[in-house]
Amino acid sequence: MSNAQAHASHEKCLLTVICEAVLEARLLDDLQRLGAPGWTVSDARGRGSRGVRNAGWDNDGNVRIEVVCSRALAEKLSQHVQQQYYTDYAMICFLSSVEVLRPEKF
Amino acid sequence: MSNAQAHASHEKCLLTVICEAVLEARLLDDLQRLGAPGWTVSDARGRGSRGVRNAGWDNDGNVRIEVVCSRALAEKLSQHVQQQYYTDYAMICFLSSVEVLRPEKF
Amino acid sequence: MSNAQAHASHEKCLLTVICEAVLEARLLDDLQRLGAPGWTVSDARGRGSRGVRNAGWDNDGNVRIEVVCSRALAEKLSQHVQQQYYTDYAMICFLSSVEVLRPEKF
Amino acid sequence: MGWDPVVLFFVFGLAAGLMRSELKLPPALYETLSIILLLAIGLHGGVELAEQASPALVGQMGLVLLMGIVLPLIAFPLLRGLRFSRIDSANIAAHYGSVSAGTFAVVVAYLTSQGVFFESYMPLFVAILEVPAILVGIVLARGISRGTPWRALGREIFLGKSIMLLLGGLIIGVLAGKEAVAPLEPLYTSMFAPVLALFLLEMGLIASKQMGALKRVGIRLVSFALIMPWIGAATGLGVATLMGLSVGGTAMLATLGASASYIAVPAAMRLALPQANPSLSLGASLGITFPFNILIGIPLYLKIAQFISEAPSL
Amino acid sequence: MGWDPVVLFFVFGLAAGLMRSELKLPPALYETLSIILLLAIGLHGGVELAEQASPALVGQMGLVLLMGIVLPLIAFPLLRGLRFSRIDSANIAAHYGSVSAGTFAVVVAYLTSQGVFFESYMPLFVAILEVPAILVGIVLARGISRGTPWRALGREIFLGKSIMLLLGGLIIGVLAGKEAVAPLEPLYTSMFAPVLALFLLEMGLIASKQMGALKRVGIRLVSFALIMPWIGAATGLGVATLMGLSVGGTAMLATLGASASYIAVPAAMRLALPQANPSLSLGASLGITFPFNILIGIPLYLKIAQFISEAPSL
Amino acid sequence: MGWDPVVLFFVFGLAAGLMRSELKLPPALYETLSIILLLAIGLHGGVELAEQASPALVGQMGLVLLMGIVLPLIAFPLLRGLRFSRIDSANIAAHYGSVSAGTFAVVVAYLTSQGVFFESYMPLFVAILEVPAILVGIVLARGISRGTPWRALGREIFLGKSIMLLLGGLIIGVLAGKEAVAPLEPLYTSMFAPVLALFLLEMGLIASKQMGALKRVGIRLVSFALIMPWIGAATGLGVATLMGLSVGGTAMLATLGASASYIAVPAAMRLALPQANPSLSLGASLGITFPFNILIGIPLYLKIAQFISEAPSL
Ligand SMILES: Nc1ncnc2c1ncn2[C@@H]1O[C@H](COP(=O)(O)O)[C@@H](O)[C@H]1O
Ligand SMILES: Nc1ncnc2c1ncn2[C@@H]1O[C@H](COP(=O)(O)O)[C@@H](O)[C@H]1O
Ligand SMILES: Nc1ncnc2c1ncn2[C@@H]1O[C@H](COP(=O)(O)O)[C@@H](O)[C@H]1O
Ligand code: NA
Ligand code: NA
Ligand code: NA
Repeated sequence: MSNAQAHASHEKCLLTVICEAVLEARLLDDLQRLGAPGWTVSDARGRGSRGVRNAGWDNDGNVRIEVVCSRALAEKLSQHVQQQYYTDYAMICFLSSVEVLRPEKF
Repeated sequence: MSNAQAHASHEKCLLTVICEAVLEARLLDDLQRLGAPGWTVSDARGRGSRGVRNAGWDNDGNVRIEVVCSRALAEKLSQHVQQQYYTDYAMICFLSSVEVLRPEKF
Repeated sequence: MSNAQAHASHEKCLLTVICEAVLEARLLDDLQRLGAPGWTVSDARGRGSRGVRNAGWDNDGNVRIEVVCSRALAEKLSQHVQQQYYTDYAMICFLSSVEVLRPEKF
Repeated sequence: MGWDPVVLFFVFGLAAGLMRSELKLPPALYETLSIILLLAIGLHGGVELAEQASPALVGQMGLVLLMGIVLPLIAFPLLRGLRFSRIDSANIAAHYGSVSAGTFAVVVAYLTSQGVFFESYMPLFVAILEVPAILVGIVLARGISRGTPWRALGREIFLGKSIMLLLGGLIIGVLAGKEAVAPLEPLYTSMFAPVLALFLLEMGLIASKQMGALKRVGIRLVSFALIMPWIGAATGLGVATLMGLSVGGTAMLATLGASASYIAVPAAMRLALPQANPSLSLGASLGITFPFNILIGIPLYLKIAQFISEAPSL
Repeated sequence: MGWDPVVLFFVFGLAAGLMRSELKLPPALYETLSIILLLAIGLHGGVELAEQASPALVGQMGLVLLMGIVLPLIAFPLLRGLRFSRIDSANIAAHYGSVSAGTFAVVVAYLTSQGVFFESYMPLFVAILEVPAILVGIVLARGISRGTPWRALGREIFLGKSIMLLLGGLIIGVLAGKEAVAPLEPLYTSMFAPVLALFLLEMGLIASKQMGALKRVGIRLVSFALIMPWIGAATGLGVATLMGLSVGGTAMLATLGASASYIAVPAAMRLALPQANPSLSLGASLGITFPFNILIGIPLYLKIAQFISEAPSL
Repeated sequence: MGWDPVVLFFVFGLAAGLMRSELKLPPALYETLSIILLLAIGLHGGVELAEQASPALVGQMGLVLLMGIVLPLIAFPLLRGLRFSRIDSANIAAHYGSVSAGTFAVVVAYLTSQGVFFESYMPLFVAILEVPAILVGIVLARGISRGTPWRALGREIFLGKSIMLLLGGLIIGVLAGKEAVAPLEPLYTSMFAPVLALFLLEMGLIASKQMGALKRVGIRLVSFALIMPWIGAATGLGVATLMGLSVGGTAMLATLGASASYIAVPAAMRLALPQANPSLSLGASLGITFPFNILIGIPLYLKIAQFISEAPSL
């Protein structure tokens, strides 16, 4: 990572949430309210502890939401999301570290 | 990473496989048989050593498959997948480390 | 990471660029010219400092481009992309480290 | 006359799904088909409504609204009796109190092909029946607690896709009138059956997946999903008789009573009552009741409506 | 006669969007609809062109080309006067100098439903008008500098989706001729209105989003977006009179003049002039001018064309 | 009469692709078009089959099946002679022994537009021809080894999308019969040509990509892709004469013999014979043989069939 520093890149955190599509609007509202600097959403399908989600029709798809932000915020967001929705909705969350060139954006 | 520990998050491994779409059903069968706790699939297109795959029609798209699991399993899955399909199919595989809040899921 | 070494996996870099879809063809041309060994593209939508991009119609979607390559190349690509397009286009870029089994591919 | 080909498309999808065929329709096509069906039903209804509107309609609308409130109130104790949890019972009751626009499209095609007249403003009743059961279901689950975010729920329900499309089509039909809508008629004439056939093909594929899921849930849910349509149909027949509908209209209201939602209600309840298990409600509605109505129910309800209308004393 | 239902679909989309309904069409459907519209317009034009081509047409094409050069040259100083930056002014001027195929489809449907004759080779003019404003816009912004990658831009513009489809359809129509094209006629007869209605529903949803964005930009842009259509229409009326078009053709050229691009130009200018703010140009074109033309402009331009044609001295 | 517009759409796609235009259809549209074509062909065939079925048909089906076995056995040594590897030869042979439903749709449209009668149960032969070449190809590559997962392959092949849709449509047509299918007729009447035109537009775009890829592969593959259609057509002509088909039916079976699969076979062979290089088989089938048949072959096969039928001694 010292290598990264040398190139003036900065460590940030990438939060990835995969959850049922019906939650999309609500989750994005929450992200905005909690101060996420931005997000990217794409459509997905999958399988987990709550069965197969094939994206074959309206109520059967997943979305994959990504947020690049500070580690502190990522942890806050992920904790909020899990507390709020984890029990009742098909969902997984994970964090990883990424490097960005323009930290002021995130 | 000590920071992560402090927040009771746990390190897991994210296996990403990008391969031609025709393999999807077969790969997911394999993942299940080998004990993957779940997966997420999305559609993609791309270019690699085996040419351009534009997703313009039936036999010309890629899928992007993600599995969050233990490092041991991720290595096993990735080795299986590469042994089985790498020579004959357009495919790449990579691992990265991620942190999750509820390790019991994966 | 010593664990990874033991399994003969090799560290590479994953560059992720999320930008407006209209740039896709041009960016991929640049990637090729600069020597990227391959890429994967998927469609996305999102929100950032330049507003909401809903993918509702022609001129309103994002793409998510991923390149697995050496760290040096990833940094070169990301610097090029940011210099060239960052001011005028909706775009973010980030790097992370990944492990691959067949380093000769990337 | 042979089999109804539109229904055969459903059977085809079901069979393909159960044989685990590779066949699947692109999700965008399924969405497109359901958008066109909803708009076409609404538009056709609106055009006819503009021609036939009468003060009596207001009373009829009231009765239909009542029916939408009563049905989940019948379904709920039945489900509780079958030992489903309070939350799941309320959720399933909301699905069965509401209606399925897909089933409605099939009954329209069926009556048309049989040459049976029906009141052309029936789509209005589809729109009316969509909503109340959702609200009743929420109250059954939560009581009329303060915590319920009624505003957000109201938005969710009234601004949901299927009600918007039905009502939008209806209002456009009323405002434009029959003559001006003529260029759009293919939507509910020549294109209707092909669109419906493709839609049912996909519904068959979807239903086959739900049937798989049902195996786990077992006999109690299947019983409910086979019994409730009869109760709904009977209620619909009764209300239709009160309203003085034609034979075709009566068969239709019976079908609406017997049908269970799988678009509007699942989306709304998933957000309003997240603790409920959606695979129970969708399994019953899509996996059992939809096929039952398409394959057996609709012709039967028409028979019964014809029988009643011919009975001297009624 | 009631409201035009095709226009009501636009209003419906607008209303649904402003109410923040969940309603949205799958992106693949929107793309499909615009592909079909462009092909159908081109094909229909080509078929008629084959029947009616005359040497006079070459002169008319020249005049239309001129109109496509003049319009952005009028818009640019107007925008500069409203204190937009040079780059943004050039970008917006390119949008307004070019045309909107969606608006053209609506005027086709409108004149057809009103039974007004128009020259059937008008789609040719749509194709001609798409391009020059883009080039003028780029020159206005950059001067005729060496740095401009004209080759790449040329490809971008001429090989862009909308021009390819319009010209492709046109050429196929010319080569095949009316008789051979007969099996494809549903594209521009029975299917045209339904496709256009769905397309306008989506356009309404899109326009509603742009309106939201406009609030931030304020009154100057809105004024321009409401004034420029009048200037464009007047120019179109003038050129049409010079060309000796029929009343219907005149109304159409006025509509083309008044319309602003939202497909071909945004894509081309985004790459050619990245510093320009696309939310200004799209906000004006989609959020204000498109609705204005659909709801108010088109009937008005027809009225004016009829009035002019009846004026004795002209 | 001018050019065939449906074929011109293919040329248009080809040209747009070769000019590297931005034009592309959404993948969901392409999928939808091919689903509709396959269903429509099957349904139409089934409806007519119900009316015309005869015991002779069983014998004809046997002959067609035989043709599906013989064709890859002819192609294979030819390919080996051209110095392709055993695996690649087997793979390409499987493609050419099977058929292209898209080519079949074009020959249907062509014969219809020319007013040439053909046996209406031809779609049955399309379904029959899809399968045997795949099995022969696998055996040619692997021998009848134990390792071959025949069960899984069988599923893959018979439950694959295109056979399901063809057979599903066919069976629905047979079961429902002409009268009941009437509301679905637009699928194979008014909608058929527009759907086919859009489909061929996309096929042109796809073929243009394959042509690019061909440059690398060189002259041997191109020769094969231009020679094999003649052999396939001759075989089809011979079998059709044995079967006593009409002139139209003969031209069709020649076309089927000449055509090479690009949907069912590639998907199946990719899984059954992964070592084979798919860009060889797709390049030949899509990049050369499909265009050849669409542009040159089909009219030619009809001419030959007419010539043969008029020859006194036959
Ligand atoms: N181990 C996993 N790896 C990758 N994706 C997963 C995993 N588990 C679950 N998912 C995704 O998250 C969704 C919801 O998970 P679940 O709540 O476990 O059903 C699934 O539909 C998958 O798309
Ligand atoms: N270096 C790379 N970075 C990102 N994606 C890649 C890379 N190489 C290959 N891919 C993806 O993996 C697919 C198969 O790769 P290949 O087998 O190399 O043709 C391609 O179509 C791309 O989508
Ligand atoms: N913090 C973020 N996390 C994830 N995605 C982002 C973030 N910021 C921006 N994006 C994505 O990048 C695109 C362009 O960003 P921007 O240039 O900031 O508008 C957005 O439309 C999002 O898809
Ligand atoms: Na009901
Ligand atoms: Na204009
Ligand atoms: Na063949």
